[in-house]
Amino acid sequence: MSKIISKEEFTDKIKDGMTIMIGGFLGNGTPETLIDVIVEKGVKDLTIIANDTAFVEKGIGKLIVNKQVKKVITSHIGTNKETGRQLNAGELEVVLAPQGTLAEQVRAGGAGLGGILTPTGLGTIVEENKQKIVVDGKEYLLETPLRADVALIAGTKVDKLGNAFHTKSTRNFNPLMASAADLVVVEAEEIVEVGEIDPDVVMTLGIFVDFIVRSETNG
Amino acid sequence: MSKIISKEEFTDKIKDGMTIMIGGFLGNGTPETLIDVIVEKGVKDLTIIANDTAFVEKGIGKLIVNKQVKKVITSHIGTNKETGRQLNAGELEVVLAPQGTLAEQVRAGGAGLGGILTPTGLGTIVEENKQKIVVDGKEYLLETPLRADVALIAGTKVDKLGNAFHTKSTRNFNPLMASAADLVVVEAEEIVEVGEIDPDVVMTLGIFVDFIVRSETNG
Amino acid sequence: MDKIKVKETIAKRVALEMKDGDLVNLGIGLPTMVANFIPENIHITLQSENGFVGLGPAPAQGKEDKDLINAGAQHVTILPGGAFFDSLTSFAIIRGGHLDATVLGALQVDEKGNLANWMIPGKMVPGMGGAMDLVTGAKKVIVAMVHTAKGTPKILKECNLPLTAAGKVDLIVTEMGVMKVTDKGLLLTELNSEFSVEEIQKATDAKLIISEDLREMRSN
Amino acid sequence: MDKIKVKETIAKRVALEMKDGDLVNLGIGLPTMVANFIPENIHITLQSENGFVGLGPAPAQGKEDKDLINAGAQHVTILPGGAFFDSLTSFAIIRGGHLDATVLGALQVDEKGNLANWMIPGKMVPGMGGAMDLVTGAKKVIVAMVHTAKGTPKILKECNLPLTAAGKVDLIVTEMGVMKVTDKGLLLTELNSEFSVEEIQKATDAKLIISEDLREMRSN
Repeated sequence: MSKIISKEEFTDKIKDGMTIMIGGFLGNGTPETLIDVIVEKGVKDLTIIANDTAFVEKGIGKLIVNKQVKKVITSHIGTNKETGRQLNAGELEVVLAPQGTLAEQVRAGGAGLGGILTPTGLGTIVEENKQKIVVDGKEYLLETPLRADVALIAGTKVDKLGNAFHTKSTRNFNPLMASAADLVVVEAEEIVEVGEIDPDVVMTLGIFVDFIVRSETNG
Repeated sequence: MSKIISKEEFTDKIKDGMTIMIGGFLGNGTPETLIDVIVEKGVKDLTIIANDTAFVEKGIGKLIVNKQVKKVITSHIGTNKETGRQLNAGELEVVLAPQGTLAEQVRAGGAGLGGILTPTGLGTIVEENKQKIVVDGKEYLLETPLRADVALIAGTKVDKLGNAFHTKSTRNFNPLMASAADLVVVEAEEIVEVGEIDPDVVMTLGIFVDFIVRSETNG
Repeated sequence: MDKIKVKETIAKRVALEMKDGDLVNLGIGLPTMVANFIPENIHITLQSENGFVGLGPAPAQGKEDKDLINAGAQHVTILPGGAFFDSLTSFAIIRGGHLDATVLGALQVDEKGNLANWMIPGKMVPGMGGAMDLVTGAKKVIVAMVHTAKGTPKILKECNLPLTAAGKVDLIVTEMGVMKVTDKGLLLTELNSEFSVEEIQKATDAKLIISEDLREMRSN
Repeated sequence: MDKIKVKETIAKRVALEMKDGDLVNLGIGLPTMVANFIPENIHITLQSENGFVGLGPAPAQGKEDKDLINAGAQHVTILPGGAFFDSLTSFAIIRGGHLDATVLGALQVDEKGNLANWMIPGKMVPGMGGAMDLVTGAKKVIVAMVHTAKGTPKILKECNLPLTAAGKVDLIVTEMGVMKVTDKGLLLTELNSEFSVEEIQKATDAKLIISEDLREMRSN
């Protein structure tokens, strides 16, 4: 049973109202082909969990511009003016989280933790409606796990079991998100045979990956 | 300023009463040379944080047999009968933690977290004296961070800045412990020039490592 | 049954619980034997909690790799498609619900699905190692063990040794039969034809509920 | 001073805060310029919060690597001895106290060391990105910015914009001078000779404490 599917087969898996994690940092290490498929299909009311909303014409930004997103959980929207416009117009809900907290929340979701205690955000509006817990005389915020229906990630080199290698700065949130969703799809720049990736350098585990789609973008 | 030091220079850094994290899993990926140096020096009253106490004649076991340890925080002592004997005789304090919890505690110590919430240990004696926290209707134990004065880790290939590659099953606790101690010493099976380890496959970051000692053991 | 036969009977039956594509952790000892009896058309991936997936068989003598052991410190191999990781990731997999099944031994197990397998106070304290995380996190928890400790029941109404986890066991497989943990108690679903219902009940402290569909214990 | 001179003055002075061996994160914009003025005998390592240490200069035109950007989405390089990692590890470094210093800009900063640099309610909400973790976790937090926003003070008695972190700023460097956050308030330790104490106080909402050892603002 191969995990490799076509763009068309992938299209069928994305539905209105889903919560989707998308890997990448300002469009670097982002599954552009998968995003293009979702834009083409035009599903609505998505909740997106991602580091940022990239740019108007790149990465997650395209989903925002196409008005397919009702809510985004992210650390930064400043590079995509359309996200800010929709937020100010009341068309889009934006939940902002510190980047390190967001990474911990996704990991907690994948690692079976009930949450983590972080000092980040104390004394700021980030602490609103959150439990404060004192450990060893120091105060921390309890940040709770995030999970998604689907995680879409990008791999530089992916074997047929879904083991992925992410080169250079493309790793970012990809391995974390792969652990925290019910369905995980990796967009592969290059698909290789099982055994061609050294087991020491696998970054996203194939055991987390359900499907592989060949990337049609380059850069 | 080179990070490479001799065994003798390393000896000077270890003092009575220190808390020391030691990498390895049943002696696999353990800094045997560094342990031998400590055995030879005979410092006392150490607190050891490690996955297990290995075997009577291997790894951390040697420190136990030599009665240099007053307390050990670990997940498993069953492979070293001397640890059990000292525990039963009241000569050694043993704090047992689930292995996954121990890994999280070390990471929390290195990552600036106040703790993590885990379901592991609920309904067992592990929950004694610990805070229970409910998230989303589910109960979790709050497990707090661990840090050490010194972390001793083992690297298969280490560059002169301390960037380390740990092959196969030798990785285990090594990268985590390197992040959670005031002083970090890596025992290197092979020392290579800066740039010889691909930046994509560095597992323990050189920025965490203070000193490098050449390994004199092999296996 | 001799000791080897007893263990094989248990391992063979546990092997039938595995589904194609499963990710599984097998405990040290008897549970490890399960790998030898997986049906040919079923492919499972084994996780080793010291830091990898794709656990393979022991290497040929002389071919041992000093850098590759399993969680029992035995030299092993890794299969193509496997991957190594640190202890943090290993237990993220385990605790995070990514294991389809875990198979472990027990000192005691009870009708509420409680498991005790890590210490006998004042006597033997090996520690829990990865067991508490495994039992807490795996989707299916299978206890694989000899039915009694030299005649003394290990399947109890209530464990009196310190627990490994509370209410997490799904299935108990012994050489005498297969018992499912249900809300109402232990349901005996399969019985080894070498034993009678009376014999297995006598060797069990908990009251067994006998399934209406009680069948002979399967081995393939 | 023209704009370029202003920025250079600030970046040069911040560069003097760096010690040999430091691990440092430089924010987007003006703080990034600090890297250009590090004294020759000082070697620092730069962290890029999107996932690496050993951040190097921009590549030559045509040599850009599509897989290597900094946190501002600019093409950059990695120096020998650098290492890549995921976002989790990146923020473990940042939050875990492994950064010797972080340099950021501010919308507002106050005499208690509070910093506001991530939103103007109803107007501009870029988000905090990594800034909250950086300011919370770094051993030394340096605000590097133009002293006023077109004449309006940015160094206040108390920030009124949403905070990035409370009480974490250690040092403020502007083109006018250097101010240290102390328990008693902002201590002016260095003054750019192009300005008088009166001028810098006038451009500052918080009351400045003038150091007894007030010296000329250093640039090398």
